[in-house]
Amino acid sequence: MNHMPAILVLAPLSGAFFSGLAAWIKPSFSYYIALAATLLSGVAATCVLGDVMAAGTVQYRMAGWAPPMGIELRIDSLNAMVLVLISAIAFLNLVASVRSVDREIPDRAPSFYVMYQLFVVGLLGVTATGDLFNLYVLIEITSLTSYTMIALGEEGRSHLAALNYIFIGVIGASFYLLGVGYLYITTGSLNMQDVAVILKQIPGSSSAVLTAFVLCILGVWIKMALFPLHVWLPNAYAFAPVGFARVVAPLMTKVMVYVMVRLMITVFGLDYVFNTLHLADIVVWLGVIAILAGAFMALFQTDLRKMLTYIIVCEIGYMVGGAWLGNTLGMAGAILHILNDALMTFALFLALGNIVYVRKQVAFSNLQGLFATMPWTMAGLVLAALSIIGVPPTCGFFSKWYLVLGAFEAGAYHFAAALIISSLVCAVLFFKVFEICFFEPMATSHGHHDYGGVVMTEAPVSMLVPLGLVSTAIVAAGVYAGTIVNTLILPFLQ
Amino acid sequence: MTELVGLIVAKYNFWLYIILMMIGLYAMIAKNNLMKKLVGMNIFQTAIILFYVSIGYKHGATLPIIQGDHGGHGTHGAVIHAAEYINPLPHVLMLTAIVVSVATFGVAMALCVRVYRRYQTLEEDELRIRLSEK
Amino acid sequence: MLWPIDLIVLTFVIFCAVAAITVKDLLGTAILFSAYSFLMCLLWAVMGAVDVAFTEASVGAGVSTVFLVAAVFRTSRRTKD
Amino acid sequence: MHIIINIFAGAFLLMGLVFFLGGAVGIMRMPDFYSRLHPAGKLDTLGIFAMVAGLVIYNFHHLSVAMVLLSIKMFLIVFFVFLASPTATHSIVDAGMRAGLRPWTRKKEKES
Amino acid sequence: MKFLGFVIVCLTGGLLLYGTMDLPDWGDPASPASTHLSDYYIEHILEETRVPNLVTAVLADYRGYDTMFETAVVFCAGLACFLLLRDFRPKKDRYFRHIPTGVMLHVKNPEIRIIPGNEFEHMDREWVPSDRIIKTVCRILIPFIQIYALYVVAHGDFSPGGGFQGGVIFGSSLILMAISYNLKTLMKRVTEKFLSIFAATGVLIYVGLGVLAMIMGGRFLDYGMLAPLVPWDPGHIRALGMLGVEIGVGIAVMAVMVIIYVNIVSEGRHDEGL
Amino acid sequence: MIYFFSCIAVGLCLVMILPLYRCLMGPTVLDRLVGVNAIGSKTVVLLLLIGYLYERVDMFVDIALAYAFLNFVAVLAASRYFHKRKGLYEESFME
Amino acid sequence: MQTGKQEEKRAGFFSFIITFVFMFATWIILSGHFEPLLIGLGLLSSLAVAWFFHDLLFAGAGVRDIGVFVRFCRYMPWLIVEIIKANFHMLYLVFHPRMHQMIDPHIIQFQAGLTSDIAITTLANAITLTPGTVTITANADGGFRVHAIDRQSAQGLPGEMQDRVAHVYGETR
Repeated sequence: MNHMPAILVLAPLSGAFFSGLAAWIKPSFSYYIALAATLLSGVAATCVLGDVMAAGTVQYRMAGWAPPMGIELRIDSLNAMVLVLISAIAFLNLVASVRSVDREIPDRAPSFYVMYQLFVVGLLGVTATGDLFNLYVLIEITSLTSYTMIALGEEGRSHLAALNYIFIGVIGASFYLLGVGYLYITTGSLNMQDVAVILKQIPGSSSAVLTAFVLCILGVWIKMALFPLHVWLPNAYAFAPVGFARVVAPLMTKVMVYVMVRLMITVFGLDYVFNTLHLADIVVWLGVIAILAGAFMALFQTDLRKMLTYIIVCEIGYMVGGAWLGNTLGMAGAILHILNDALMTFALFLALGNIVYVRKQVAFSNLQGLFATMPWTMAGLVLAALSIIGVPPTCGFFSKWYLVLGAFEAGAYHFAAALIISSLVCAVLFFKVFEICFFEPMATSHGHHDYGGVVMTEAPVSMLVPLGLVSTAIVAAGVYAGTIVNTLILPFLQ
Repeated sequence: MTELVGLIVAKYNFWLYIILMMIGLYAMIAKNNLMKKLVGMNIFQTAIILFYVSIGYKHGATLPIIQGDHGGHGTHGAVIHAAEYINPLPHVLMLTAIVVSVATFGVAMALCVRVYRRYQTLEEDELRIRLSEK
Repeated sequence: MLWPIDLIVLTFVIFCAVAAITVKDLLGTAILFSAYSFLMCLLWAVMGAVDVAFTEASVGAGVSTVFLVAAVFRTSRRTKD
Repeated sequence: MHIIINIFAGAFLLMGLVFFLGGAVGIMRMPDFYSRLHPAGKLDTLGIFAMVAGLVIYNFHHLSVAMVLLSIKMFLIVFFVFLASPTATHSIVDAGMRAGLRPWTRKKEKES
Repeated sequence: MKFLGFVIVCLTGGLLLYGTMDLPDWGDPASPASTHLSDYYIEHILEETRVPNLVTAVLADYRGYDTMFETAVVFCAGLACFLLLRDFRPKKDRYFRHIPTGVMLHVKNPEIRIIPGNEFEHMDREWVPSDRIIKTVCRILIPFIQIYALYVVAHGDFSPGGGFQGGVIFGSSLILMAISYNLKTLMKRVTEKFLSIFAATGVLIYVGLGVLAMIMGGRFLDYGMLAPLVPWDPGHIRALGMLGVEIGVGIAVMAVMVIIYVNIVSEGRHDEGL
Repeated sequence: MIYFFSCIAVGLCLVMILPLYRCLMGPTVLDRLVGVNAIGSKTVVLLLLIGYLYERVDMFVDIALAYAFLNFVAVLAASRYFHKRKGLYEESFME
Repeated sequence: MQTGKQEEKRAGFFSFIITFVFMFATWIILSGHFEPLLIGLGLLSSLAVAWFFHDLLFAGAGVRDIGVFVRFCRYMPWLIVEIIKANFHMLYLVFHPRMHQMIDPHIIQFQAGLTSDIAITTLANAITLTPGTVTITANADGGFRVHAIDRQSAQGLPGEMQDRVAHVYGETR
């Protein structure tokens, strides 16, 4: 019997409680337990990915009950990819955060690691599960941990941001729960596959099913911060402690995009979404607005961190719009962009974390001379920025390429235009940042007139190695983009 | 007209749950006080629970606890008719949802206490003024 | 013969909810919220969801109210709306 | 036999209902907070007692060990309420005193 | 904001009203929700698990995976309250009472150390003597509440209740102790370390049972596989597994409720409270 | 007799209106507390009566018992607030 | 000193046993199942509760006196009769159309000659339950403040009731 899908989730879960207990013996134990647990879950995820590529969908029946009665974990090529992504990023961030957590929350570091593992459990569980209600519970775990960890940041403002996030997040999760309720009352089942089978027999004009769909999607949109519903995101991510912002920014929204794709494809069926409902045009427009709004709001920020959060809002527009284009290319582009965007955002936030570690503040006025003092970090930042802009050898280019192709195929030229405009805006943004970092001298601002030589104040190695690995992954994902699409995404979509 | 009345009477539980839910949602969005918002949040979640429990209800059925077999020694051939018992699944889901809601409530209240400790107020507009001052 | 109880209690619950969010005193909110939870528990008992009723009785009426009162104790009772 | 049990049970239940009604009306009609507590604290306690007694009498229809235990369990509620309700009342009164609520008196009524 | 709220409420309400039109009537026994899965559960649970309380059976066995995460959520809430509120810094203003004379001392200087002991007693600013009647009644009631809570945990299979409810009631009995005496009495009895270890252990019992089933050759949480380990009627093994799980949940919930209460009511200082 | 029980139950529900009124409209917080206490004691009996209506009273006794406990705890906590923070009016009626 | 400690220990053990018996009896009443598993669980939980909280239930005086229980049981019926009488009086007041003229709330104070916590609590609760009176405070030295609804109810205090309570706990002067 293959237990890998269960171990995937269980390793960080039991790791969390063990590190909570171990902290009473020696606080530093909890970090090592967390490291081991995430590594184990990464290994399990890789094994599952191998199984999926070899033998197709992997199922794991919890407690041994057959699917509609019990809960099953159902992993196909789409979630296998996301699972590997999550566990890898979680592990790398854990490696990187040992120093920054010690600096930011020194007295509560063990609790932070416990929380962190629970957060990872939530993300992995959301991705792996095949049950609609289980998804809700795991979303709540993820949200609860992120509320807490966001509130660990800057005193005062981060609490308000977290409180705001709680209110909006609860509305989102409750909408999703309500949608599941409407689905349950019309189908009588909670298993995704089973619901999909029953839904096919229900006439398409049922208002209950429509309500269920709208509520579920609305809930997920709130959680992923699509443009008009994004109000919680910038503050929450900007005031969170860096060690957590680095993992929540790339993963949380992407996992929610995954949930949306899963609901659209597996539960309701693309046929229902695009042929019975006529919402696709509106949603693509929403995506366009999100892209443009995110990009332009990013222009007006004077803080690197705030700017990056608005770029996340912009990227969500890519994925939502792409998924709703209504053709395979657009969907493939959106799914590929989940992977790529997670990598790019992670690289950006890792670099940001390094800068914060050295400079404390990341307002633009505080970034002078970074290229000289932190060359490695800036190299990673440049690579990630190029990827966000969409320069060919990096992965960002390829997902945008698919999205643009999909947009042309669907005749959604406004979407293609928005993509290109946002790329330009991102280019402007990042060159503005690079200009500050490269050209402006730093000495005057710090008050000591030491023009003689530049002192290297690079971040510690434990923070540079993950950045290097992710930068490599960005290039690799770009180089092998065709392979990923052909072996993982397209078979799933057909 | 009679159809409408029939519709209203047959589903009055659902209509009332919608009213309750809208009260909660309105409180969450429009109220100025953070604690009030929290209470609104709880009302909102309770309304959802009400909806689920209403799904599970069956006329003429009894509790989802099998009768007359306290030791659990098997059924002894007595056939259990599904129509006699209320649907247990929504109850299970709602137990989980209540637990989740109380957990969220606790965390939110801890945050409220922290916010009050820092800013000495719980009113949103005053908080906004305090934030813009600094 | 349970529907009249159900209907009456539902009406009460709605009144309690409206009052809980309109009363101009947070301690009053806490107390009305506890009444709300009590009635909610009753409602679920009427609908045959004993386990849910039990949970609501213990959580909503007992622990949540105490938490709310504790939070009000540590913050303030003042509210403008 | 059954008729007698039913009559007794019904009488007790009705008595309990009357007590509860008295408590409720008292809570409505009494002039101030302190005097409101009198009906609330006492009549409700006795109302619970009467009602549970009525229900226990009704239990005699099916006499068995389980039923007897159940009846004792129901009386456990009464025992509990007898212990807790006066204490809760006392606690509320004490709270009112400490909060500085003035008691309503006859003289005040005349003055105003 | 009020207007925006009103608009959103109207839109959502309209959507829900529209969706509710098509729902089956309230309490309709033939609705899909009451026929597809629920029929299977009602008809098969007793013979498959020997547990008469269907809700407990579905909660702890068929959907045990959910419940595990539910417990994790509770744990998470407790940890969150600890992380957000716990304050180890010494307080600026402290109040002491000189026990023999009853004089209150207000110490503003954090340098001055007064060791609470026979002579001095640590006091709160809004200290009131705990009420005698309430104290006595609570003293009598608390053991009964506790035995009742344990009863609820143990009888989750037969009657409503279970680990969660029992845990909450046990926790509220401890809270009652903190209310009727004072917070320090409670914290002397159940220390913070004890509580946090309990919270983690409770969930670990749950996960551990599941992993044990995995080691014995079943799926995760498949209690049926535990039969060789327990010298008991193998038909009841699922019920026993559920009992074990409920105990774990109860322990975790009890500890977490107390943690949340204590942290909120004392702003994380664990010295004074309601 | 079941019919009689349900009549009594509905009667109790109607009786509950008066404490509920006190609870909603009560001039001071403590009046509300009195109302909640009264509602709680009525609900205990109502739960038992619902048990008889379902003919499964053994299941409802537990809830009623827990209910009585927790009502006590809630009322005690709320009144304890005033033992510690004395002013009943000082904060609530500002502006 | 040694004997005092031993005495304390013995009292602790005694209260442990009594608590355990009480708890187990409560468990049996609550449970109603007589299977070995549940009885075993009941024993375990009664042990746990008795172990951790045995100092709560019987902390005050009069623990070792079994007679207290007997006298308390004799006192109960009298109390219930009193309560019922009080309640009919209350009912009469509540439903009387001119209630506002009939009631005359006032606060009375008196000194009760009781010392132990449990006795004071019993008296206070009995006062709260019987004729239109509610205990406001009870001091450590037995001073009571009572809120009475009318003159008639206030007359009886602190009369027979106090004597009976004192008799129950063996505190007759």
